[in-house]
Amino acid sequence: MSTIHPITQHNYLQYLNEKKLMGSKCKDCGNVDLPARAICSKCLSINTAWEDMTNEEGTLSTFSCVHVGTTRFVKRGYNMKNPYAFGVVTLDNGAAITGLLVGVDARNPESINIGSKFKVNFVETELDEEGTMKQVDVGFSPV
Amino acid sequence: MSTIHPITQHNYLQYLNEKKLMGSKCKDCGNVDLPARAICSKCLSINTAWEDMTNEEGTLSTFSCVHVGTTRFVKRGYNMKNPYAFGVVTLDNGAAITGLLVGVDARNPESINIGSKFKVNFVETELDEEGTMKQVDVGFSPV
Amino acid sequence: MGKLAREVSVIGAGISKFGAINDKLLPDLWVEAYLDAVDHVDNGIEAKDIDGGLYLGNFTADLFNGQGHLGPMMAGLVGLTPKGATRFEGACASSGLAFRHAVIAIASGLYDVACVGGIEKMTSLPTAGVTEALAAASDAIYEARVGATFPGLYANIASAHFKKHGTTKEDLFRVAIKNHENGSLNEKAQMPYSISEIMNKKMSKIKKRGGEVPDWKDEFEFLNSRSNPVIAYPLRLFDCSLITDGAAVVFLAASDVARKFTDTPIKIAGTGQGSANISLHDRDGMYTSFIAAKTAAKEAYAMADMEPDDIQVAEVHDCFTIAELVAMEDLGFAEPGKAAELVEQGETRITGSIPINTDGGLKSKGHPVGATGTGQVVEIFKQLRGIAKDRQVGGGPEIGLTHNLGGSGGTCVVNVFQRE
Amino acid sequence: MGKLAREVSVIGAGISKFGAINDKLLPDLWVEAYLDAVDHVDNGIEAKDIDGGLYLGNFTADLFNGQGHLGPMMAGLVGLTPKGATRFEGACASSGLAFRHAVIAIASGLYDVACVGGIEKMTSLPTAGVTEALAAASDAIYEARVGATFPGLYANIASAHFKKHGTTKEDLFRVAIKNHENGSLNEKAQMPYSISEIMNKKMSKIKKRGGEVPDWKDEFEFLNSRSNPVIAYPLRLFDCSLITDGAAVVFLAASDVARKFTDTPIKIAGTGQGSANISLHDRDGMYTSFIAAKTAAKEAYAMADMEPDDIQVAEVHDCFTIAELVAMEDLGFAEPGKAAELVEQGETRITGSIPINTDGGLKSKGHPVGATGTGQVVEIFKQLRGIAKDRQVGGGPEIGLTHNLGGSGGTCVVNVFQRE
Ligand SMILES: [Zn+2]
Ligand SMILES: [Zn+2]
Repeated sequence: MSTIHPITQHNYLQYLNEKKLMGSKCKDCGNVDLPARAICSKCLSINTAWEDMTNEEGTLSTFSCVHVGTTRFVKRGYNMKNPYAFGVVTLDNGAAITGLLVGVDARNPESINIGSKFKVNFVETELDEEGTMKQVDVGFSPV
Repeated sequence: MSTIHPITQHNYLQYLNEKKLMGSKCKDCGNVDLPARAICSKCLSINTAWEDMTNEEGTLSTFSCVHVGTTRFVKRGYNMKNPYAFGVVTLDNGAAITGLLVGVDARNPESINIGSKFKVNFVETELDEEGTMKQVDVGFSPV
Repeated sequence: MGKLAREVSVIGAGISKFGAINDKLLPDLWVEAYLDAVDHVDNGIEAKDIDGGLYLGNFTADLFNGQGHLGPMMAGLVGLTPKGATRFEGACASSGLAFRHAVIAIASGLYDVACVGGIEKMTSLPTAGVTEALAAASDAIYEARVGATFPGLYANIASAHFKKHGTTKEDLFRVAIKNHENGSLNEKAQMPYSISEIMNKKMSKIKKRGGEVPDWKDEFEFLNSRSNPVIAYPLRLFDCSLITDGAAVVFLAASDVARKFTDTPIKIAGTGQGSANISLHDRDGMYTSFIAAKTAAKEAYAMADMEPDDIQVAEVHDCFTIAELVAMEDLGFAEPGKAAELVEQGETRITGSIPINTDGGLKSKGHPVGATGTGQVVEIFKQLRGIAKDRQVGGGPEIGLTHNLGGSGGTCVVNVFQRE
Repeated sequence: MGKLAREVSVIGAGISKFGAINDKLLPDLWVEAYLDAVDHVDNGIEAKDIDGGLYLGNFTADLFNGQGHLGPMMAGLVGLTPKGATRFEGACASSGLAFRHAVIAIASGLYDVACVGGIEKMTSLPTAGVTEALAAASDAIYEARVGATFPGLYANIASAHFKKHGTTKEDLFRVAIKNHENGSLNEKAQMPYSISEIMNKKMSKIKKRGGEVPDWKDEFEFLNSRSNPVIAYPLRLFDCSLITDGAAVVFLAASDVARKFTDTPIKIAGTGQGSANISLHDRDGMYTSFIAAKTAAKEAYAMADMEPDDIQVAEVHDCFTIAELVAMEDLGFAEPGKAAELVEQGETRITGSIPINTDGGLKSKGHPVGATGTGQVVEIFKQLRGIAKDRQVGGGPEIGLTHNLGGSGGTCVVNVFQRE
């Protein structure tokens, strides 16, 4: 697989668009990276392979509820009174990634707890009005 | 005038929008700069004053006829078969500036001669469809 | 890690007015700061003295103003062409990088004198455009695409800090109150008002309009009210720095030639730089401190042969109030989680034991991102020279520090200064 | 202007495939070039050896990819964090600047080893977007607003050169023919075909379609035809370099530690940098040569204690064919107006007396603007090491030069290299 589908950020995003969260695992030291890395972040070996993390669960490491969002989120209807939440989730295998938090009450941030369990829940956005171009991003929902 | 209307690029552009080509003249060494400069480019004195160059004539120092233009010019209808010309004109007072060449045959570049006489001829562009927002740029036409 | 082969000093420094400067473009801000710096070189300086040319920090005039290649553009306006002119970019630490590399170039023996500048004009774009441009300092794909804004990223840091150390929103309010108090004494600041002044103005305005005047009994009640809305929980409006136009300039000279220009050069005793993966999630679970800052601080202290305790005045990168607390902890002014106590005890005020952001910081002075690192050096220059006017730290401080952070901690430059 | 306090050498260099690389993003191009450079360090190199961190050149990922702050981003991917990571920008001379400042940093005594990189991914935008992004390297207000494109600006230079020196379009064609001939020998080149190959392909294609096959009797007739359309008079399509994705990496070490890594370090004998006002009109009537290049060359030659005649192989910045002629004149390889003669006589071919752009140059190898300066060093490293394969200059050249120009001449970096 590695020769026909090398570990690149390009391919990581291709996988993501197919709703696969693909990290990498180092065959030398066992370290996991997410997004996948061609060079292991721990021992710098290039002996790394794709590792499917789509079905991993994890815990919320930190988060924010955003009232003044990026243009893309503002266009999607988020505003001062309708915030969205994003944060970092650390998977049980040790890899961590930033994602949108779905299924939480971003208006009530005290209800969102660092340390609670989350699982992968991809967020799909239509990039054009016809809905033919889609973009999938990393999201998490409470377990 | 210098305290109420300091030599800034902001003010230079304000003047330009009123179809005034404003350079500066150094009171210490007599050097002229275009666009106007707060600090004389020759002796670095800050003792400079606005100098109206709107009615100066000059000679063409160099030029090109552009077939693949900037987005703004492409939108205005210029293309491979309909090029526009721009170049550097050196005014008789010694200051030089880049401008669009109007009233020349850009399809026939051999007809445009370095060394020939040009005079200021501002180019006005409507920035919106209603024509309420206008931008004036430096242009030159043959004398 | 070596020492510098040759000592380098600041011989002059100046700054433009910070703010939303509608009647000045990039070149105009630049000329204003440059001339102010020239005015602050005791025995004068001319372009011909500056053999090292220009080291310029700018985050992204590309996105803010459609203009790249600022190095030679700015050099030409002040007579530094055809000497070398280089632009440095490290997000909000851009001119910190420019400063550091100018120091290194002089230390290398190649040059004797150099000009360092920082510049950013952010208010040409509407706020949404500014948010988009700033997103380019985070990871555009892995952070911005899932909704990360800069306030949002620092809010993540705040959430983690709250959880780990029990930090509270009131702890953050105290940073804002202190910095606005300092900024009210700085005529170049964008928002030179104390929070209580701002609160009282707000009340007068409501009164004038005939509305129901809120009964805020102090700044804390004001900062806890809807007049200080949440931008990215737990950060509110007054936790965020400003969107600013501005420029700053510093002249450097090898210490062996510095006295030609001034009798009181300010020596760069130590300089350090660090980096980190730009995504928060990519930092081995470290969300409440910045490895880039710790690395830079360690290097700067080691080169200066100093400890945190030796620092008498510091400029730290308070792009958000939480960032000032983290900076204090990363710099060793406080143990992890203990910075808020120092702030509460007043130790970081101008009259305290370790005055921080005497010029108002990014919070009140303003944060033209590419100019911030150089702007910090301008303030330390003034403090160590004793020319900081109403905000002068007492007792004639001799040792100061600057801490300039890029993005959400991807880049950091720390410098230690000493009056010779 | 001093000498460097400490000698610095190139100990390894590598490059990614250049081209329109659709299946690689910025980080992927970067990792490819980095690993290629590691492969070219004889005794191996690891991140822990690189105490100086990363010096990265990039023109504007801000505009091309919506991503700034590339220094720490790229450093993290190859294990260089938390060491210093700095991005340099000087339009098309961005990684020339990064290279030079890494040399200076090692010379200062601060570091022993550093990684220099250059990167640009330009093909993510449509051509109109690329034109707009590149315009940020000219003066956005005084040049781009009146219609200046980059081909247009270099066309102005060509028009002036034609007028002053009698240079002709055929003189320019010869530069393109020579560079494509060289590039056809470079497996990393974006367009590794000679002009006659390209012409023959074109004829076959027309034949296959059943069209009337043109009777071009040689490359000159082809280049004079409508198949080589005017982009900006007098420059045609084949006078312009390419729109390219690519990255390049060079490892530097203080000469006193270089032999730990290789028995054949390539010493930086001289380095120079110059600048100019970025607008053509703002250069005192000098349109046929670049003051920034002359300044940089003078400094580099002086530091190396060498003359133009000493150079045995050179990489010069041929963003347009006219730029190669001007570079030859600015570098002193030919008197003003006489470069075209040298080209016509074949002296700049791989077999000539002063081979230029043996890798195909920006014209055939490609021009990922921020990677170009480092890419030039990669080629000189290979030539002086004798590992340039089919395009190796004979006789074992020992002295080489790189000339990296930014914008329409606002920035220039010139380096002289010598095999030790
Ligand atoms: Zn590993
Ligand atoms: Zn003068």
